Amino acid sequence: MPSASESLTSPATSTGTGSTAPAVPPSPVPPAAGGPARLGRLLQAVAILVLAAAVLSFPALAPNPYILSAGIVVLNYAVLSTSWNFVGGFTGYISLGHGALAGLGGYATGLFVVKAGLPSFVALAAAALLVAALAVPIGFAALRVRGASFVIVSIALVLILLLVFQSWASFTGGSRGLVVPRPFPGLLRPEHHRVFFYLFAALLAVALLAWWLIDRSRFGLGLKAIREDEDKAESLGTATFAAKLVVFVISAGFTGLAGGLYALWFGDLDPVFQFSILTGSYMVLMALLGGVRNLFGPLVGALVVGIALEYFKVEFGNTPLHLVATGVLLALVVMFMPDGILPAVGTLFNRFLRPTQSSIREVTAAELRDRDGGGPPPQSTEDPPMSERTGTTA
Amino acid sequence: MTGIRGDDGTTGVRGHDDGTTGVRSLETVGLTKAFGGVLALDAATVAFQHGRVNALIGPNGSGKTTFFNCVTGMIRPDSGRTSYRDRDITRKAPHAIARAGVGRTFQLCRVFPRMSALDNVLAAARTTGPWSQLRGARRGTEVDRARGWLTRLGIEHLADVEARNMSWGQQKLLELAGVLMSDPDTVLLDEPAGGVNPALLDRIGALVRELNAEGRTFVIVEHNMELVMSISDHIVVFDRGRPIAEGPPSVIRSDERVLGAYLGV
Amino acid sequence: MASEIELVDIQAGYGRAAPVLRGLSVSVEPGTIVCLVGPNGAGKSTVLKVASGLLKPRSGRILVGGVDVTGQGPQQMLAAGVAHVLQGHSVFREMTVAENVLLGGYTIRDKAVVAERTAFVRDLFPVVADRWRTLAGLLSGGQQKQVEFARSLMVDPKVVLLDEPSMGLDPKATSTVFEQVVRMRDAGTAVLLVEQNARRALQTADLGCVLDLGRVHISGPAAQLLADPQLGELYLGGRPAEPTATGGAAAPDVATPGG
Amino acid sequence: MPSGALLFQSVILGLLLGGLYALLAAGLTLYFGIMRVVMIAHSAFLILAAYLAWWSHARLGVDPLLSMIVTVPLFFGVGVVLQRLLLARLRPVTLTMMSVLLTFAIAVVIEGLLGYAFTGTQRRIQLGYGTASFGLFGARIAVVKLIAFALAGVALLTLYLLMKKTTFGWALRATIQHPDAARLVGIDTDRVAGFGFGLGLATAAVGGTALALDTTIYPSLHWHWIGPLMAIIVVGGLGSVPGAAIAAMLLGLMQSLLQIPMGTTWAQTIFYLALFATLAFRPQGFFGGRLAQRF
Amino acid sequence: GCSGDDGGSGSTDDPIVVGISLPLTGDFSEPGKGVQRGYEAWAKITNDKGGVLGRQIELKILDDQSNADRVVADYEQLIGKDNVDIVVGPFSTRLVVPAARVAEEYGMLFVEPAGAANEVFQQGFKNLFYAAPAVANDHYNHLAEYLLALPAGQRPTTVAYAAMDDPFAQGTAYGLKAKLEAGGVRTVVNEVYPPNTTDFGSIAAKIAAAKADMVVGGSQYQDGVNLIVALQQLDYQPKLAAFSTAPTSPEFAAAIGNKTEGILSPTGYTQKAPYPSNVEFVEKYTAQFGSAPEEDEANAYTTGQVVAAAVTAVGCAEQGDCQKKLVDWVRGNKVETVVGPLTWDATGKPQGAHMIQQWVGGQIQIVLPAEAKETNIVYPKPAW
Ligand SMILES: Nc1ncnc2c1ncn2[C@@H]1O[C@H](COP(=O)(O)OP(=O)(O)OP(=O)(O)O)[C@@H](O)[C@H]1O
Ligand SMILES: Nc1ncnc2c1ncn2[C@@H]1O[C@H](COP(=O)(O)OP(=O)(O)OP(=O)(O)O)[C@@H](O)[C@H]1O
Ligand SMILES: [Mg+2]
Ligand SMILES: [Mg+2]
Repeated sequence: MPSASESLTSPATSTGTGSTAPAVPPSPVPPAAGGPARLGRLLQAVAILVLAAAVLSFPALAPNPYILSAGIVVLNYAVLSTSWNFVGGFTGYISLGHGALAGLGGYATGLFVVKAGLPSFVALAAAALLVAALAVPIGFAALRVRGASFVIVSIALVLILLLVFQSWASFTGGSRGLVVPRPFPGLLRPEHHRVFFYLFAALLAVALLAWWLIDRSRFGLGLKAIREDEDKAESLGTATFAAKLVVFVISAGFTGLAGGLYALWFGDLDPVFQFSILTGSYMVLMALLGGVRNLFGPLVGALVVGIALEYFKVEFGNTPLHLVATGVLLALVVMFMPDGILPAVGTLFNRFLRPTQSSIREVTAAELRDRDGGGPPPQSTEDPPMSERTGTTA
Repeated sequence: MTGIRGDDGTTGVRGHDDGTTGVRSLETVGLTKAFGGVLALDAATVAFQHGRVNALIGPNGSGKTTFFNCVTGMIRPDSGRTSYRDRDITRKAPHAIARAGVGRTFQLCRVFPRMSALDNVLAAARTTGPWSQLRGARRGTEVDRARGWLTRLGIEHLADVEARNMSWGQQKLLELAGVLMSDPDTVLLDEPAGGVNPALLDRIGALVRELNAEGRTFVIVEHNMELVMSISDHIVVFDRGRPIAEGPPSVIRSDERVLGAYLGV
Repeated sequence: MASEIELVDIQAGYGRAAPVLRGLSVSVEPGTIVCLVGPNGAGKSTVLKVASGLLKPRSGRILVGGVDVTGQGPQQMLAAGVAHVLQGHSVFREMTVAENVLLGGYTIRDKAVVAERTAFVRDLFPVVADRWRTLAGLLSGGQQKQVEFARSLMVDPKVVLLDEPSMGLDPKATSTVFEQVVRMRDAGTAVLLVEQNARRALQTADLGCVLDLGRVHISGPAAQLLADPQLGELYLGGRPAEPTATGGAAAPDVATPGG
Repeated sequence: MPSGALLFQSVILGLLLGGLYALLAAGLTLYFGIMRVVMIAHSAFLILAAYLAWWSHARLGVDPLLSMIVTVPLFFGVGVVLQRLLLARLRPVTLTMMSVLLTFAIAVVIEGLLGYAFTGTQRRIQLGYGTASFGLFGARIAVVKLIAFALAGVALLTLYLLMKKTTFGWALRATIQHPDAARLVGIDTDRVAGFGFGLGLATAAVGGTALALDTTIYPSLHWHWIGPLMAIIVVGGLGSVPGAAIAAMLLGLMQSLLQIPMGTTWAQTIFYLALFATLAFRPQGFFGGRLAQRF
Repeated sequence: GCSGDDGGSGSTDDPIVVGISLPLTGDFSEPGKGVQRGYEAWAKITNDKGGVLGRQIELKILDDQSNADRVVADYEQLIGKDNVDIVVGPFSTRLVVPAARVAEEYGMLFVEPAGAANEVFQQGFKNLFYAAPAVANDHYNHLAEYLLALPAGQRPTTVAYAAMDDPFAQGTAYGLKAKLEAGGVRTVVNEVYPPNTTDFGSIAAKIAAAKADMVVGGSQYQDGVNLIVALQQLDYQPKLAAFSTAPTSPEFAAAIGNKTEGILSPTGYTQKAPYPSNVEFVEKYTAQFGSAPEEDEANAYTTGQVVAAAVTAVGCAEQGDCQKKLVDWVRGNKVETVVGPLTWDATGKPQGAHMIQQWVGGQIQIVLPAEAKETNIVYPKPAW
């Protein structure tokens, strides 16, 4: 234990300025294990490059339009779960209702095109803005509650929107569905797929960039603090409600964009499929599977889930066992990889590169004192009174 | 209850008379809070002076924590007003009060369990305006400051350990480091000594005095009388939700009412 | 005399991390108070968790009344006569004070004993009686600790493990708690006490153990430890018990307590 | 303006429906309010029980009410196993969140297995007394609906007494609130938590049977129930069995009455409106129970 | 050519691969499986007779899990990856439209056995043909004619409609509603319920309270049963009760406790129809599956018949230019099927009408139109 005198090297006093100057304590212990950290960053950079190359060359490599369209579906999943992860990953609010936001984005895009006659991509932008705007009141209501109650509210959001879009048939088409006109009517279907593949890839890149920016920012740290202990974060000066609302709106905006782009690509909207709890759950599953604390977690999850769903379908053919397989996959993730694939890999990686560190001090109190103070500790007899000491340094 | 003014000179030994003494720091008028049938705060009128180390003591359940909660906006008082440096903060949100310069710790020690100690401290760093929110969280100077606080509290070896894996006392210290990182002018500490090793407690005491010398005001709720008596300039004693005595340690120690209600001797 | 509880060469830790306790041995005889002191994170709470079966040791043996009970869970430990009061707050927050206290006597079948004990603790801690029907989580921190201690008094175990029972208590309640500890000792119970209020605890205790780095650093009669200036400075802090003793710390002179 | 007879008939139907809702929600309050597990799979288990009742009637010719002799203990056992094998292994700090996903997975698995075993065809028990009814002041009451209502009453009362009057209820709450402390006072927390969960599923067995008496079932039907049931327990106050019962009766009644002017689809929105109103104005629910907001 | 003509088309040994996506699991799985059996019967019966153009028919069936996203992916796969020669339609209106779009954009002929709702034909599809006698809105045409021809005193004056929120189910009920309203018959109740409704107590209460002369259910199978049971529980006795789909099912009588007398239903198919291909179909189907075919099976079989006729006439079956020829042929010709001769208008709508069946004497029998009837219509119907 360092002796009392050690604490005298007061940071603020050494700056010598007035009372409100922020304290800058003495220089820290250098961070441990700089090598592996740098190595990790290098690996990350390489991974990003490889990933980008893979995505960009995919349309050229895809043997047929079907594979390309499957790629679009996976990219759409990736955008959706990355969008979800703005809320789920940072603040820890698990929303099963993001499917509804995507559906809203899709319907808004479609209705803007059909009813207002806007050009497709203007409609898409308008729809994303609309979804973001609607996310303000929705978030205002939903974010008042936490934890499981929030989950319930988010489920309720899906169900209520389903009811509205089904019942308000005169406007939304109801159960007859809504047909969104093609943005590029002249394109053949394979070409159409290629264009949309790149559009989805671009959207994914933007979403990832936004997530990364938030992740490394003070704002992001504040959000993570909310995830850990909301009241505590508030007492430390984070405007928690505003922060939650902002990130919810961002998340909703991206989700709406993804939903709208999907609508433009897919063309047919039906409330039953647009407002389904399953969509939202898949977003959660993918993000969770990959790792909600990682930038690429949702993307990895989308890849795995996209491929797994396809595989289950082939494997179990026309029995509902594919549902069972999906459920089992989800359960396995929850039970054995609650932090996701990427962190699990990271742990493995760390175990090779770093020895297990212990949280317990490795030196006794006496050694610590000797190391810090060198000589015998100043005892009260030779210690000047506190006031004098502070007086001399200030 | 305006007793503070006037007994200024009695603690003059500390002599950091930088012109801020005499300015009122936290002040409440008729603060009342009832929980069902329990009157946790009963028209409490209290004033703490700027630049001092104040202590708030009183028996279990006398309303000290509730007082903190009301002052920091975590609980809405039923009636009464709170002000900080002559600005009314009665209905302000907790984060607004925190940004106005009032930091606090919790009695039941709250840290961010799945963040490393370093991130715990970094998360407390102050931001100035919306744009600074977009700055990187792990900038060098901030990290240096955060590590500095960990060092000062003797838990620098835990910088990369997740808070949930720490012992009770370590978490208490971590919480303190976080609040200090947020650089408040006034620090409300709810039982900082609870569960902290005595040797370290001496250091915390010294740290409080030191920070006080830098101009920070403290309000400390504590049952460890040795600590209270040794570091505070001014003591307010609560009983049943209202102050029953206040003054410098020497006065409080011999106050009849305090002896009867609290010290139990 | 045979030890009521004995931990022999315990290695223990959490998860896959490095061990917290590294070959630690403690034993408590009936009718004695052994006090564990040490810096934060030294492993004191871990010792108690191992002793009550909440944490299984990686190696080493635990004996209660001479019987090997290594690897048993808290329920069997309680049946063997070991009671444990946790550090921090462990009231059942959404149950009333009454339910909390009565749950303390969960294992007692005899209704009369429960009633008698309830009356005793209600008498001992006024807040328990006053707030009998309040949800425990709504009490103040110190009140909760009192409820917790009262809950532990419902049973009459052979070994009591107390983890900082005085934390957050006002001086009056602290005295009550220490009185009860002494009463238990006098009734023949073996008490293993962890306290950061170290000087007061050592004054009460018979034996003291200083823990550091998961090992017993020094142990001996409590009075002897109290008098050791080196220990005082490293672990016990503050001033020695007698204001006249040397080796105190940097307390500002104005605040020297008046005895 | 609807006729008096229609109003009265709707009130009767609403009350009967509300009783069924109360029963179906009862298990949820147990897990949700007391055990802090968000049990998405509850309604899937209801449907499973309904299928078992249907199956034993259609294939074995057993009256669905008799099938409860098997299904109730069976579900209790399944609940114990699920809790011990799966839920108990989740980290306590993230229990609430992870349980959402885990039970979601269980729901999907049940749905898939039901579809596999019984195909997606809609099923309905064909009882001799299925269309029987009797008159009451001009309204008609179907016998099957009345039986379901009675089942609900009995099950709810039993559950309430079990939670309030026995030490089991105490031990369960203690176990969830502070497992370590509960173990230290001598509670066998593993067993108690398992029993708690089993009890919830046992109510699902009763509820499913009651459900099967008078409605169609199909494997994906459970999605349809999640929303209204969740709304009921929030409105009733998390963890409060009487609260859930009252909320269920009220919402059932309101739904039934609102159907007259608004039609079936819009009338369902009452559940969600009530949910949002509760969270906005009285997060602790209207009939006692814990703070939904902080949960 | 967007997708390869490299499938070795033309060679007589190669089978003609017919790609289909069907809801074999999920909400529509029951009718989906019926459609599957119909297609399988068609493939078997055709192959037993030597196939089409001397080539065997090979079915490639994927499961779309009753999901619109999947149905599109399935056809995408069938056309783009598996290179099938022909695609035919899935089940349910909700899935037909997205599926037809894929086929349309790859230029494939798309004959479909379900998707009877009017909306399907308003999408501007050029390659789509519905292989059944009539679209949903025309199902009750014969009944409407009959009722409106009754003397004013006997005609029902008030009608209650309850329809599932589904384009097909609503289409049937609203087709009748439009015609009766035009004929001056008043609508007293008009309820729409979501597909997942299981409790019909309130809807039945409304209908019963309105004391309508006639009740019309725009229903699929189970909701129809539920509604009838709920009406019976309330002891409501209309003069006429008509439900789409449900009453023709073999389990119907048992499901409502045999209180079936007098219930009406439209049908596009009857096993007793005298068309030559139908006689063969019923016989061989029964031999293959052990029970006689229902409407879903027949529609799928009809689809196969239309495709086979087109392929035989045009003389090719592969992706590419051939498809255009197939489409043109179907549009311009009449095809003899198990549901009678079919022709289509420009939108692919068939130009026929449904028959009306009624439960008379414990059996479901054709009562309308007069030229096809097996027995006389019973009106007003006896109490149930
Ligand atoms: N949320 C609440 N609901 C009901 N009663 C409460 C609540 N919070 C506090 N109380 C009651 O208010 C009174 C004051 O509590 P408070 O926590 O302020 O005491 P304290 O002075 O901090 O005590 P301690 O020294 O034990 O921490 C207590 O009697 C307590 O039971
Ligand atoms: N749940 C846990 N998981 C991982 N490590 C832990 C856990 N609890 C404690 N530790 C670590 O074990 C060591 C000993 O902890 P323990 O709680 O026994 O200390 P203590 O002596 O009781 O300290 P204090 O006086 O602060 O309560 C500490 O270094 C702590 O970081
Ligand atoms: Mg307090
Ligand atoms: Mg401890």
